[in-house]
This record gives sequence, C-alpha cells and structure tokens, in this order.
Amino acid sequence: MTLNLSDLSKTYGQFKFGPFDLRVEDGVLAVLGPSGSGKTTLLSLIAGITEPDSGSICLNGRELVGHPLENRDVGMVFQEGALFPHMTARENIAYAATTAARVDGLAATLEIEDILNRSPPVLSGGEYQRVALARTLATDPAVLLLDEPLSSLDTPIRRRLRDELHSLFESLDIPILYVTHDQRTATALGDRIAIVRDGMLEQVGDSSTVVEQPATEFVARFTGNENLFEGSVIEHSEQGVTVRVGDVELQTATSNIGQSDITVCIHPSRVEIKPSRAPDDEQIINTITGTVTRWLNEGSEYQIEMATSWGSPALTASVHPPVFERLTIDTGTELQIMIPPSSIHLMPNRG
Amino acid sequence: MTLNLSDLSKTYGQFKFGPFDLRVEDGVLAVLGPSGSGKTTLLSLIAGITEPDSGSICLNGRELVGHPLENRDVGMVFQEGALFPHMTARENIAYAATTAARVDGLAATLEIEDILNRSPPVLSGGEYQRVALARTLATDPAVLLLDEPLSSLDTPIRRRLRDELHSLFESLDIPILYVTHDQRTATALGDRIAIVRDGMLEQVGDSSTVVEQPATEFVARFTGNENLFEGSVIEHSEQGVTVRVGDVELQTATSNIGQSDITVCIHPSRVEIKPSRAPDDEQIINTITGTVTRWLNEGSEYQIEMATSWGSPALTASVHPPVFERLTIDTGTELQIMIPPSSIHLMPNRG
Amino acid sequence: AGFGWLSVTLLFGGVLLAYYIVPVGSLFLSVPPTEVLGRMNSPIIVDAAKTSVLSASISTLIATVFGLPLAYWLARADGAAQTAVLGIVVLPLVLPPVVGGIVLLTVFGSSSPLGEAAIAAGFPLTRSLAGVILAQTFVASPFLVVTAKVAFERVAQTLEYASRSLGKSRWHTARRVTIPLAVPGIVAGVTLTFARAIGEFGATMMLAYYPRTMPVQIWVSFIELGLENAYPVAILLVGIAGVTLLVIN
Amino acid sequence: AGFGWLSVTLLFGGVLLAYYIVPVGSLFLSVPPTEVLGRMNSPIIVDAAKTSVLSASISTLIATVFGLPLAYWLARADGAAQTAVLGIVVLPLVLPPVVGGIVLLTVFGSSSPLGEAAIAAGFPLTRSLAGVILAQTFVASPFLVVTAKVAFERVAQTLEYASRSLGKSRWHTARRVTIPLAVPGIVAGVTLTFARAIGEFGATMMLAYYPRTMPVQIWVSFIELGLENAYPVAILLVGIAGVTLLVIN
Repeated sequence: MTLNLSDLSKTYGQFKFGPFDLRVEDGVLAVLGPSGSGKTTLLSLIAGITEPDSGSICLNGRELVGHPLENRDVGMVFQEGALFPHMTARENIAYAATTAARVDGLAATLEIEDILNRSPPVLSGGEYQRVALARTLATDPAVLLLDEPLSSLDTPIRRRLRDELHSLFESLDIPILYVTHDQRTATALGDRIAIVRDGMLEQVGDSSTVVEQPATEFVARFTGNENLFEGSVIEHSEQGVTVRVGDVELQTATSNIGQSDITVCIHPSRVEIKPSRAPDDEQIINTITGTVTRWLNEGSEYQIEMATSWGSPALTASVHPPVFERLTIDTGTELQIMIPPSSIHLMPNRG
Repeated sequence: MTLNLSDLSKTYGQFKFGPFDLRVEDGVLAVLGPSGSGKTTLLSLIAGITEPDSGSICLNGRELVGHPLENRDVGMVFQEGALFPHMTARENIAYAATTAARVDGLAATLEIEDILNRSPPVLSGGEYQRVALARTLATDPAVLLLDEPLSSLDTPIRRRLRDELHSLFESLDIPILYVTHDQRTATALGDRIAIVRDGMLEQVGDSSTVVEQPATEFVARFTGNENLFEGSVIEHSEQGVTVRVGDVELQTATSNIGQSDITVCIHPSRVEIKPSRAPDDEQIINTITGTVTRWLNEGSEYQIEMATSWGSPALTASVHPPVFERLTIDTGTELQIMIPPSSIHLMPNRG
Repeated sequence: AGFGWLSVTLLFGGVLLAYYIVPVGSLFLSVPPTEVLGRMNSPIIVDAAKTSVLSASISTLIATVFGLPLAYWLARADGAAQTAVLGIVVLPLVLPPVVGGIVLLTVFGSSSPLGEAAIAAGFPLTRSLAGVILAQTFVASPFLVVTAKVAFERVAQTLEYASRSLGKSRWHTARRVTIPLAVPGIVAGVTLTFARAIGEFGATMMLAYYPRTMPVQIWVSFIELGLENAYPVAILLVGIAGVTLLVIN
Repeated sequence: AGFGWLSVTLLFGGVLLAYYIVPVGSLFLSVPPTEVLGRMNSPIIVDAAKTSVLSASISTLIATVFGLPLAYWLARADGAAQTAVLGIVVLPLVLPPVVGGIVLLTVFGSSSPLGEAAIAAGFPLTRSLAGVILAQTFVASPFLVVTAKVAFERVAQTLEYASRSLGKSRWHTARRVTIPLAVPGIVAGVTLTFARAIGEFGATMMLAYYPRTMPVQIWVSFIELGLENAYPVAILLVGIAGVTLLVIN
C-alpha cells in the first residue's frame, strides 16, 4: 500500500507547514524533528483532524482530503494515548473491534490480558500505550500513525516497548508513520527516516543513510554528527576525494562531490583514538593529534572533547567504557586521533 | 557546605516518601529515578514548598524544617522554568538580584545578553531555562536544586546546555541537587548519583560506581545494565571469585562477595564480540558463543541481541558502527562473546 | 508573615461567610418548624409551588434542548464569532431581570403585535403560565449554556478525534464519548438553571404577576400580610437551594 | 454528518440567540431616541440613578475588600474545608433574591433586635441606602469571590513558590506576582459584581423599597404609569450591561 502526499500545505497564524511532498510505502517511516517543526501537523493532516489549505493525500489512489476523519481508514495512536477514561481497557478496545475474539487476540499480542478490566487512569504508562495501540489496531487501518507514543515512559520500559514495537511493526504490511523527536528511537524503529524542520521536509532516506550521510548541517546536528569542520577538496582519485581541513589532508571514501568548498562531517562514534605514542606507525593517513579538554561519562559511553590544530569547535569522540579505561584518559591527556576514510562524510558548504 | 537530610518522611494519600537519609556535600548530586518515584517531593521538602511529616533538613548546621520558603537560602530551578510572564527576562533576573551589575554578570555567564529585553513567552526553550537559571543564581543560594531543567529541550540544544551546565556547576562551591529521569544526564552531570525508587533511596554513590556496581536489580536496569543472569560462586581465588552461569565458568575481578547464589550483571557496552572463528585462541576464558537474534541501530551505536546457552533473556552487546560494519552482523550471524573479568559485576541474589 | 496572611483571610473572609450564612440560619430560628409545616398545606402555597415547579421544569427543558448544541459549539469554536456569540449568551446574565422583563414585554406584551395575536388565539403570553416560562427561560437558560460549555471543554477534543479515527461518526462519538464524559457538568448546569428559574422574580413580576410563582407569592404575602407570612414559601425555596448546592458539588 | 451537526447547532442555538437579542433590540426600536433622551432629565430618574450608582459602588467595594482574601484562599486550598466554604459562597447565588431579602429581614428588619437598635441610633437598616447596600452585597458579592477565585487559580502556584524561593515574602509575592497576573480576572469580577448590584431587584424590594434604585423605579413606573414610562431607565441599564460585557471580554 502507498500513501502519497503532494504539495500539502497548511498555515496556522505564524506557522507555515509545507509545501510537503512525501511517498510512504509499507514499512516504518520515522518522522524526526525538533518540537514545533510540524511533525504532529503532518499526522493531523493525514488523519483528517486538520484539513490542508492545499495539496493532496492519496492512499492507494484514493484521495483523502475532504473526507471526514471517520472515513479515512487511517489509524492513529495519540501522544498521550487518548483512551476513553470512562471505559475499561477491554471496553476501549471493543469500541473499535468488531468481535470479542479480535479483542482477545490483540490483548494476547500486546500482552495486556491481565489488565483488560482496569480503568485507564490506574494503568501504568506502558500499559496505557499498549491498550491505545491495541485499540487502534482493532480497526485494521490501512495506514498507522503514531505520535511519540513512548515519550512519556521511563527509560527501561521505553526500551522494552520500543523493542516490542519493532517486532510488531515487522508483522504489519501497511505504511507506518512514527513521529518522534528522539534520534535513537527514530533509527531503531524506522526503516526510513524523514527529517522535518520548520514545516518542511529536510531529508528523507534509509535510516543509516540519514545518520551517516546527512544532507544538511541541521540533519547532521540532529542525528548526533557533532563534528563539523569546513574544508576544501584538493584532489579527486580512484579511492575517493582528498580534502584539506586546516593543515591536515584527509583521505575520504567519497567520490560524488562537485563543490570545492565542503563541510566535513564525522560522527563521534566513528572517531578512533589511541595513546599518543602508539608503536604502529603504519596508519599515518587521516591521523591528527589532540589534547583532551573535557570528558563526560554518559553511562554506556564516554564523550571525549579534544583540542586539535583545527581550533574551534573541539573534536568529539565517543568511546565505550573499556576503551576509555584502557587509555586512562583525563583532561590534558594527549591522544592520536584516527579517522577512517569511510567514516568521513562530505556536505556542500552552504557558507 | 553540607546539606543533611535525616529520617525525612511525608505521606500524600497513597504515596509515602521516605524515611529518607542523605548527606550532600559541595558538588553535583544527580537524583535519578522513574516518574512518580518522589524526586520532585525531595526537592519540594528541601526548598520548603512542602513541610515533612517528620525528620530534619540541616544546612550547615541550621535546621530548615519549619522555616518558610523565603528564609531557607535554597535556590530552585523549576521544571518548566516558572519565569514571571509579565516581566522581561531582565526584570525576572533583577527581581532576585541586588544590583544591575549582577544581572549583567549573570547574563554574560549564561550568554543571554541579547535576549534580556524579551518576554518569557517568546523565548526558545533553551533561552527560557538559561534565564530561569540566572534568576536563581542571582540570590547566591547556599544550595541549588534543579528539577529536570533540560527535559523539554530538543536533543542538540539539550546536549549543548548540558555541557554548559557541567562547566557552570564546577565553578559553584555549593551542594547541587540535579533531578532527572535520564541516566545519561545523571552520569554526565553528577559527581555522585542517588537512585530513588518509590520514595526511598535505593543507592547513592559516585557516578561510575552506581553504573558499574549497581546495588540492586532495579538500579542495574535503570542504569542500562540489561544483562542480568543468575549464577553461583564456585571458587574464591586471589584474582577474584569464579562463578558459574549455566554451563559456563566466568572469572571475575570481584572478591568481596559472601553469598553463593548471585546475579551476574554485565553492561552491554562492556561486552566484546568477535567473529566466530577468530584465529587467536589465547583468550579462552570468559568466552561463549552467541547467535544474533536481533539488532537495532540507535544511530551512534548498535544494540545486538544474541541467543546463548544461557537461554532467556538474550545477551545484549552495544557496539559502535565501525565494529558493527567490520563484523558484517545480521540476524543469524554466529559470534564469539568475550566478557572481560573486570566488566563483570556480582550482586547478591534476592531470589 | 504566614500568620498575617491567614489572619486577614480568616477575618475578612469570615465576615463575608457569616454575612451569607447567619441570615439563612436566622430564618430557620425565626419560626417554629411545626408552625411552618402546618401552613404548608395552604392552597395559596400549594398553587404557587405547583406553578413554580411546572414552569421551572418546562423552562429548564427548553434551555437544555436549545442550549446544549450551542454550548457544544461554544466549547469547540474559537475566534471572533465565538466571542460574539458568547457575549450574546452572557447578555441576559448581566442584564437586570426587571429589564429582562421590560424587553420581553416589548415583544410579547399585550399591546405588541405578537402579544395581541396570542391573546386573540386564546393563548395569552403575559399574565399566564406561558409568560412565566418566557421570563424564566430568558433569565435562566444562559446558565445552562455557560455551565455545559465548561463541561464540554473539559472533554479533551483528542478523545473525539480518537473515536472518529476509529471509524465512528460524530453522532456515535457524541453519544458514547462526549456526552457521557460531560454528564456531571451538564447535570450541574441543569440544576443551576432550574434553581435560577424557580427563583426568578424580576422578569416574572413584569410578564406574569399571575399565576403566582413562589417568589411572587413571597412578595405578595410580605406586602399584604407581613414578613412572617412569607416564611413558609421562603423556607421551601431555601430547601431547593440547599438541594441544588448538593447536586452541584 | 458534519453538515447535520452544524445545522442542528445553527437551528437550535440560533433560536436561543434570537430569543436573547431580539427583545433587547426591540426595546430600542420601541421608543424614538430623542424622546428617551428628553425624559432622562426627570428628577425621579436622576435620583434613582444616583441611588443605584452610589449603592452599587459601595457594595462592590465591600465585596472586593472582604471577598479578595477569601477568593485567594479558595483558589489555593483544597479538601473538605474548601468545598464547604465554596458551598457557603455559592448559596446566595442559588438562593432566589426575594428569599435573600427575607432572610436579611430576619436579621436587619425593623422588628429584629439589630434593626430596632439601628433605628434607635438614627441609622435604619431598611428603607434606607444602608438597606440597599445590605441587599446588593448579599446578592452580588459571591460573583466577586467566584470570579476572583478563578483568576487566582490561573496564576500557577509555582510562580509564587519561585518568588518566595528567591527570598521574597508572601506580601511581596502577592504585590509583584500574584495580583498583577490576576488583575484582568479581578477586574472582570468587580465589573460583574457591580452589574449584579446595580441590577438587584428582589432583595432590594424587600429591604429598601425606598430610596428607589433604578430597577425598583422601573417596577414603580411600569405599575403606576405603564410600560412606556419604564423605558428610559431600562435603556440606561441595558447600556450599563453592554459596557459590562465589553469589560468582561
């Protein structure tokens, strides 16, 4: 099935959404963007909560614009769940389901059999969202929209439900739009990611492509690519172009860049660090020296900021605790920084 | 300076907070816990918004219980900032500051000179919290309390402000309590971490201690230690105890464990993985075989779930993208899993 | 400082509360209960009570039927149209009831075209039960609209969107979601409207001095027979007000 | 279905709106404006207007001074005490004004101990400006308390905690934070209270038929001279209601 948005636009006072073009096939499209970027507006337009000023929304060739909410065959899981508070969990699901067997089946899938007789206000955050999801799935929608269903959950429950959603989504053969402001959730759940900014589509593509090859500085920052340095292309060769950043030449694996002024983008998790006087001098290429100016323990990884000859901003590397401990890093430690050619992404410099 | 809480308790209807004992010295204590665990109650009691049913709160030897809010010398940054909406940013800070020079000084420190004449409703999330922080600091409080000031900010801004808070906190010689439900923020900002659960203190200690040596399963899960397996101690030696989990013997670096039935806790970021038929057979110890059952791309790292002879739950390893790509991992891939002795934490089994 | 704040509230607020509650209590102390009960059977009182209960019930029904859709629209609309309509609804609330009576007389009075036609048809709109109902509806129905509006506003619109996105029509959504959730507030509004209608005096005096409602009867008893003769009906109305308070909370 | 929903609202709501607005418009069409202006100078009307404006101003002032602390307490308190106090405040609102007059007479009437003492002291509490004020305050002051309570509730308590945690006292916080933020709602409450006081009829008729307020004058003109003679004062009061609506929004 296919959901096709074309030239969709909507203005609310100061905020202008669109024009927006997007094609969503079966599978999960994560819609990622900061708050106020228009993610929820996008879902409201598709669901029919809001009518667009112009443009079209086609579901399998059927135009949805102008049709009321209830005739669109679009399932929506609202941010806060929107369970009917005067009905039990079972009654909420039965409200949408055609048979009692369907209610039981969904309850089994979502592991909520034990809480079906409870009232929404006494459900935990995770239970609440499971019931909300079951209720929406009960109508067998042709498209599934989810508006940050995990955002109010505590970390361990959020991770568990996220993993379960991942499996559930794989079993559904419909287009799924999953709105989130969290890049980890977007990459974990999305087969593809659409980045939204100020009501416009900034980039759309496979999850790994968006994270590894951001099209713009905005996307780069939003996907955690904090290391952005201006440079220039100095040579095209078979392995890829060579660029100069400051006084350092970097060999890259990229070939398709036309411009000469570029921005080099290196994800902190792809920066490799070694002790300053490492014995293996083989890998001279793409190696620079840095001094640790600050480090932060994020629990499962360390963020290390290093001053280099590139000046400001500092270069950040994220490493796992065993690496950090092995290198006995502290402020002032000198390190050798190695950037594999395949870890360097080049963006046209908008300067 | 020292803030000393002893035997503090407060009951609201169903929710019972405490009895709670805690000593906070200069530096940052991150208070981490799920929503509804009593984190905000703790701050309310210290600030004087709520009076405890019993117990004492001593600030440098002065009892605070019974004294009104305005006489406690406790600065608080509220979750939503609580700026006075009818005053400009400058007027908000001046409300608390004794001189105009102090306002300008704080504005410079927090980089908000340019927005001082704006009204709170038009400030961005990050600007709003900076002004709120400046206003609180203007009174030169003897203790600083912060209630999730970053929770409503978008990721790139949140990270940047977090890093700035880290530097700011280092320049303040007062006890700072920073409440958050996010473990990354807690470890990054906290010199120490206090884990709160159901109104009780579950564990308190250095940030790295709490993450690496959780005292309970609850703390382990909340700090991302997802790999928890039951086992038993089979030998005490000089290097540390040896434990058996399933049919595998694991050498650990731990010596101080009395019990025989224990829970083995391994943080996913400390699990090392290699291709199944690695040539170096030297490191036989603590090595088991696993088959990838699922992997999730979280952007800056991959979570890999592997089925092992230990059965359920699966063993999770988190690796950086270069490692993931080098091993060409997919569902079904067989891997060798190496767990360094120093990465194994043992907890008494509560079974 | 905390003590000072509470003292002021206790002192000033206490004076005001006493001003509300002492006179009401004083009424009950003024007459022996047995005497009041004895006088309740008087045909004049029974007639007035019948007229009041019947007219207030009809007025409340009219207010509910015509007011609920308007209340719902006011709860969901916004912008200038909503503000203007809300202003019109609030107008009878800020208009003195006697003035309400005057303006109704300009339309329904015996010398107006409509009033004359009605008299000719044998259905007079003043000095009749119809007049009582016209007066009560004008004065009391805005209470229903305003209270029901708040009740509908408290039903999150997201719940209606959720119901409709599950394929249910607006009507089904209203019946199964909106109205059940708004019912407590609607009941409060209906009760308030009934209380306001049964207590209506100013507009009723203008439009329908006869048949006498309880408030008019109190006035007549007071003027013709003296204060004590107004007590029984007054106590009945205090009782109704008391029940109203219980239902609202 | 969407059309059906809107049609019902337009039809039913439209009937109700017309019922509110048409009679008020009809009043203005009933009399030529020049004639009304001419009659405004009549000493009877001027006296009634003076009495009404003076008494309503004093009643509103009393309601504000005594009601604001209570409104603030009601906005910040909760539990059974708050519910009980709120019930007492709402009591005069659900009590018919004539009944309000009756209960006030049991305390302040000329045959009550307090009333007798006041008359002896040369300051009668009925048939006097004091009586008008007593009646208006009883009926109108709850509007101030209820409206100001909502205004105070809208000022997040966190803002007060923030101010106090910055070392400012409760009084300083009230002066600089709470009251400035609540002012629009308080102004609406004061206006509503004034409108209710100036329109008061039922309780005033009981306590102070003299000196005549505007609503009482309307009644007297209507009874003694006929409907058209009540128009000038009615138009004055419609004007005041119109201004009230503008201030509230």
